[in-house]
Amino acid sequence: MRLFEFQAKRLLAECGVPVPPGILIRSPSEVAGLAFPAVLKAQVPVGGRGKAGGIRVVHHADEARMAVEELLGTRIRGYPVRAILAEPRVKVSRELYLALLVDPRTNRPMVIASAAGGMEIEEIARQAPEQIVRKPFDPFIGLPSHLIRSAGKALAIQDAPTFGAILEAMVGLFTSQDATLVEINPLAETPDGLVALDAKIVLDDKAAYRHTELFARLSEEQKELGRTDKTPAEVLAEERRITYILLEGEIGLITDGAGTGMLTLDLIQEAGGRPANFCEMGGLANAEIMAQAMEVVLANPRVKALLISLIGGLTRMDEMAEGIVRYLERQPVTVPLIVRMCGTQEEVGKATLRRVGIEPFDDLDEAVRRVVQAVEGASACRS
Amino acid sequence: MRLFEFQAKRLLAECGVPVPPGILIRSPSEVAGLAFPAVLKAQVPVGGRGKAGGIRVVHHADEARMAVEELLGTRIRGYPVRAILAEPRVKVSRELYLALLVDPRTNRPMVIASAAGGMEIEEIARQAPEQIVRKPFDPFIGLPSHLIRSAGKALAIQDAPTFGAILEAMVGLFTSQDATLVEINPLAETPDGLVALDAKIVLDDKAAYRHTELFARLSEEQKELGRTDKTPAEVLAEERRITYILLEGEIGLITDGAGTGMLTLDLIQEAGGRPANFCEMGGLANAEIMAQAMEVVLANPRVKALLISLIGGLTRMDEMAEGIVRYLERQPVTVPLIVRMCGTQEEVGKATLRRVGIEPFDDLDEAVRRVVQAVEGASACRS
Amino acid sequence: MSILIDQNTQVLIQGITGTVGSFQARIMRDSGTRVVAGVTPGKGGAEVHGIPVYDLIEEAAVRHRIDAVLSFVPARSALDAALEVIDAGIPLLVLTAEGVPDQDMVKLVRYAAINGTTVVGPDTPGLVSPGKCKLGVHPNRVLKPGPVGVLSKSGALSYEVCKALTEQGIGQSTIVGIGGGPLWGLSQQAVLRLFQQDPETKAVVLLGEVGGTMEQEAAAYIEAEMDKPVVALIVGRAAPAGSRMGHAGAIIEGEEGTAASKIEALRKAGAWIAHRPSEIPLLLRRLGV
Amino acid sequence: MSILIDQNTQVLIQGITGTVGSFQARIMRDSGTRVVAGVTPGKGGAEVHGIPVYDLIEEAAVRHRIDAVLSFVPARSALDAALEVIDAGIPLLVLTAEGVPDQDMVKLVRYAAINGTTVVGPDTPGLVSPGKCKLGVHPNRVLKPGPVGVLSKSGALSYEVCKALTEQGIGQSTIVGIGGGPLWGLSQQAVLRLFQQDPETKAVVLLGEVGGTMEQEAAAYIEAEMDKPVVALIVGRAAPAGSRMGHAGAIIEGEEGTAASKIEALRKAGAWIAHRPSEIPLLLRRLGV
Repeated sequence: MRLFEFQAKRLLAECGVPVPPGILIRSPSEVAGLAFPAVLKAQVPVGGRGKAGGIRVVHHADEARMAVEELLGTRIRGYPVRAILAEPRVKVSRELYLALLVDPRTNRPMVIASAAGGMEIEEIARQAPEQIVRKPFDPFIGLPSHLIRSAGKALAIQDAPTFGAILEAMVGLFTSQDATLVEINPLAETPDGLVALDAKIVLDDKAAYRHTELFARLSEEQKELGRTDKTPAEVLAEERRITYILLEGEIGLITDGAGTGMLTLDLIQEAGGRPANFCEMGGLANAEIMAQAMEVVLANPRVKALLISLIGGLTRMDEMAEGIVRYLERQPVTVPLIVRMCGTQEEVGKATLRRVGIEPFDDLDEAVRRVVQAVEGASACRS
Repeated sequence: MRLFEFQAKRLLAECGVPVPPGILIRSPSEVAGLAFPAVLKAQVPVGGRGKAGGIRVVHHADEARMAVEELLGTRIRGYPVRAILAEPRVKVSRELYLALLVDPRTNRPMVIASAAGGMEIEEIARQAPEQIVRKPFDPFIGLPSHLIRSAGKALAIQDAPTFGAILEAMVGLFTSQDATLVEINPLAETPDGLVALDAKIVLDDKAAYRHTELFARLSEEQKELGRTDKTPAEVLAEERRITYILLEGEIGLITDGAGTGMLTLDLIQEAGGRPANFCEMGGLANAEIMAQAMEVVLANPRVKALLISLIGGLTRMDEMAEGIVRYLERQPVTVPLIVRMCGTQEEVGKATLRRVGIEPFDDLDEAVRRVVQAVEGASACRS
Repeated sequence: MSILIDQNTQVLIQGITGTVGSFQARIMRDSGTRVVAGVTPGKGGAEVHGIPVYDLIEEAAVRHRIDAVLSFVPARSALDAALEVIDAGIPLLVLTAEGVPDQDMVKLVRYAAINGTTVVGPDTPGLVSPGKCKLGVHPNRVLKPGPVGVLSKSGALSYEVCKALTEQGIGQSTIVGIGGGPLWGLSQQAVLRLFQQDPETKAVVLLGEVGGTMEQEAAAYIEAEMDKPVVALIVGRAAPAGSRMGHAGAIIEGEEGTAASKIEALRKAGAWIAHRPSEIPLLLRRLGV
Repeated sequence: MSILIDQNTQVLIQGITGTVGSFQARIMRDSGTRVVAGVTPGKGGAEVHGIPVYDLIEEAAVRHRIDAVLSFVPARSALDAALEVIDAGIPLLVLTAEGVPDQDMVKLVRYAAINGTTVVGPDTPGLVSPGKCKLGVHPNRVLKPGPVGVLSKSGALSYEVCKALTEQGIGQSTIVGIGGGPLWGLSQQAVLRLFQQDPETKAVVLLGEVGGTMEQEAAAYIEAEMDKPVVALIVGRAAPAGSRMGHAGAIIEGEEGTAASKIEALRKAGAWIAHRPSEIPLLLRRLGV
């Protein structure tokens, strides 16, 4: 779960990290209590907000009201702005960069720090990667004090105790709340000390069960702010907890693995077809999940043909066939349905499909060819 | 710091370990609220209390009052009884043993468990050590669940979840409070489940600085209950934070190391002398600590001669000589004073001593011989 | 030979009494794998298809030599169960669980490394050396003994490729599913090293996907150390750009996360690039396999 | 040779700007030890007796090869400081601190073992190979190069014994203070093994004391593995019985904690028993040293 800025800052503040005193504004009337000059920051779950005009500096209440009104009517990279974080403007002498994540190379938590933060950080990563400090540490030891001193020295930190406390708070949050990313950028040096001016936190959905209250609270807020306008299919996928990504095309796709899902997208595209979605059921799929996946994918009115491509190890083909039949019993499929089936218990599964008149394919290339043809045929008919 | 039973049980209860609901009684009038039958347990910081008559079962208030009166007048292995823990008597079906400490062989925390606990545990350790489960675990991982299951199975535990929770609580206490020993013996199986009937906890004095509040509270209670009647020398040593153990003889002893302290005790004893004390200053001794050690040792009126035996590496002889002189300037030493001096900065130290008329020895055997002779001489003069 | 496992490997299955565990245990045993024991806490003394079940690995280890553990334990208990395997000193652990929290994986992988246990997974179908030992859930019909080593992030993708190989008469030495990430016990590079050292493996098929930088590290290894031919298929060429890990993702990954960059790196390192499973047997034939 | 250190050992001193650190640094350097650097956070850029001081070990390691660290850091910071040494990959760490909490030592020793750093101490005067390298605080006048290895729990006791040896013309190969316990980085047994393997060491003096079971483990090693003569002195024969660790102490220690039991075990293992330092040179002479 990727948090909104205001959520990330609240978590950081709870751990003792200095953040500007902000208030969340959802209508122009709420600008009343602001101190000026103030910064208004659109709360959207994407980066590049500044360049897209999502950050405004305002100097009095009228200006603030107008800016809020404007911002609340815009979209930033597709996301509607439904809330604005208003903070007093801070005098910044230096913008630093500080982040914590698991280094996939060493499988260890790693501090990333740079004396040049803010918008330029990615540029620096490309141009002068040696200026970025990367310090993995042993998860069993936690953040050692020499690493704090070393990073502090690399960043020429004046206030070493606060810097250490911030890093320790980040590690504490990272570990205790199962974060996969805690990023402060910029971490600003100001006349009043270090302040986290912007923050990004991603929580590990796989560990949500350990933090049910926190996730519930954050999700509730995110739902309210509406991460984006969802299609009925997307809403359904979320309810059914099925991995589903809406795409632009007409070929509905269901697979029993992410790798084969991506492969099939590639093959469809290279065969001249346009996938309508990516949808994979995961290794523990059963008949019910299969039926639900069909429900999700077919809820997209753009779908002109459906390819179900299965090659199961852990996923059992008898279960999958059962799921397809179950869906068909509930409602007919009005677009061409191509099933490719191979793997564990496939004889049972194929027999089940044949009983309802579906002849499963065995060859993936052929199945892809067929589904692309089916859509072309449909388009041809229509045109 | 070795805790009293009631303190250990309070800590365990705070971590969720089931203990009998007890009250601490300090006068016979306090038996009023007891439920009967009740167990009265003298609170003394030594084992073997049961055999010494320190535990009584009482069936009504009069009997309880009498028993409390009796117990409060007794001593158990030298310790005066100043408080009694009164608990309702519990029906016990089995007495188990459970402890946690650092295994010196592996330097890891270790669970020790036995299906036969209570008084017999040491006998079992001697006779049938294979019946005692010893399970070290990695400090970086903590108590793994398979270890809990394995220990639970070895002890034929019925209520595995409570057993696991108790073990986890013990490990939590051990780690978070810097305990060196957490022992529950017996851990009783009762009709109401597992209960810690007696408990022993030792906290690591070396880590007291991390738990100042807890140590202050426990020390206050222990002071009040008076661990024992202390001599003025012992009280002084405690104030001065000097390692001091009162012995039975007449030869006062100060050393700058524990090993040489024990060696010198051995040598004195084997030369026919009787040491009055063990006193070592530790590796960071300075002039002031030297002077204070003399104050402590000479506060014991039985001391007939004083041997200061020094062989310093980290301890500097110039500092030590300075300390001896500082003490002598404050007050004269009325018993024979033998100083053996060797090691870092010894030339400076020896010169300082010679200036106040002390001729230091270089040979330890000879210094020991002299101090033993000095006491014999003194005794001879008196007789 | 083969890598990591062979016909003598004795296997213990964690979670053998569950639906998946007992179903796959039978398939494994029927395909000749020496499944000597199973463990499910509280089910000690039972049998599953004639395989004895124990409460604890330490009890099983008294009676059987155990070379490898295949874990069907769900994600929430995966770390706990893995600690038992590692503490028992078992050299190889295959974690099928999907959805193990990252922090658990960090601890698990570190503890395994300290204690000398090789971890394959999580989110892996396991590994199989056709005809010798099956320590996984691969569908049998796609498998055939032979000279090609296969390694894959995605389980199903490796089935697709093995199906293509087997249908063209090309067998496999060992098929290793390293798992779906984002953290991995065993990396592509580590598996490539094992294949490079294995005399029975004549060529390697590397199946990768968009995201991360592991394929670039594999490419560096191929260029520096491998003399066996490598055919690579990277999927996700048409995948939409995923949401990245903030700037931190860009800093540690740069542009290396794209399929195009991975394909480029592998091509430069001397690997042969396939675009679909059906091309792979053709390429291998051309390479003399 | 000698054990753990020799004339080429390059030493870094942690806490070099403190009173003790700077005083001992001068003595060490004056006795020929290659003290190449010191570290005190916040004092980087300074010099102590001409020895450069750094803020961080990683900075010192850029400029100097560091073979060993002698730590004068106080007990409360000992773990933190040790982590820096271990993370820097330095193979030998001597911890002089007295009063390090047990839980800190448990972590420290485990982390050092995982990363291949040998830890001597805590509560140790360190180790010294007379004439080659002094990684400790032993008084110079008791030291003399020679063939006898000395290991001791107590620092001062080892000085007493070395004084007796040196005064009788018997020199020492290496003197190792393993520290006062109750937890030890390096055990007596581990040091005995090193002495057994060291061609320059002809005989070993083991100095032990009442409490624990380490001398029994040392005795077992002497009996099983050592062919060099061992002279042992166990102090605390007259010591009053200390307060034991409840029943747990009795369970793990049994009767092995007494000086008498240790002496008996060592005698049975073939060690020669001394009762006072002055007897040790006589025994060694009789043993042909």
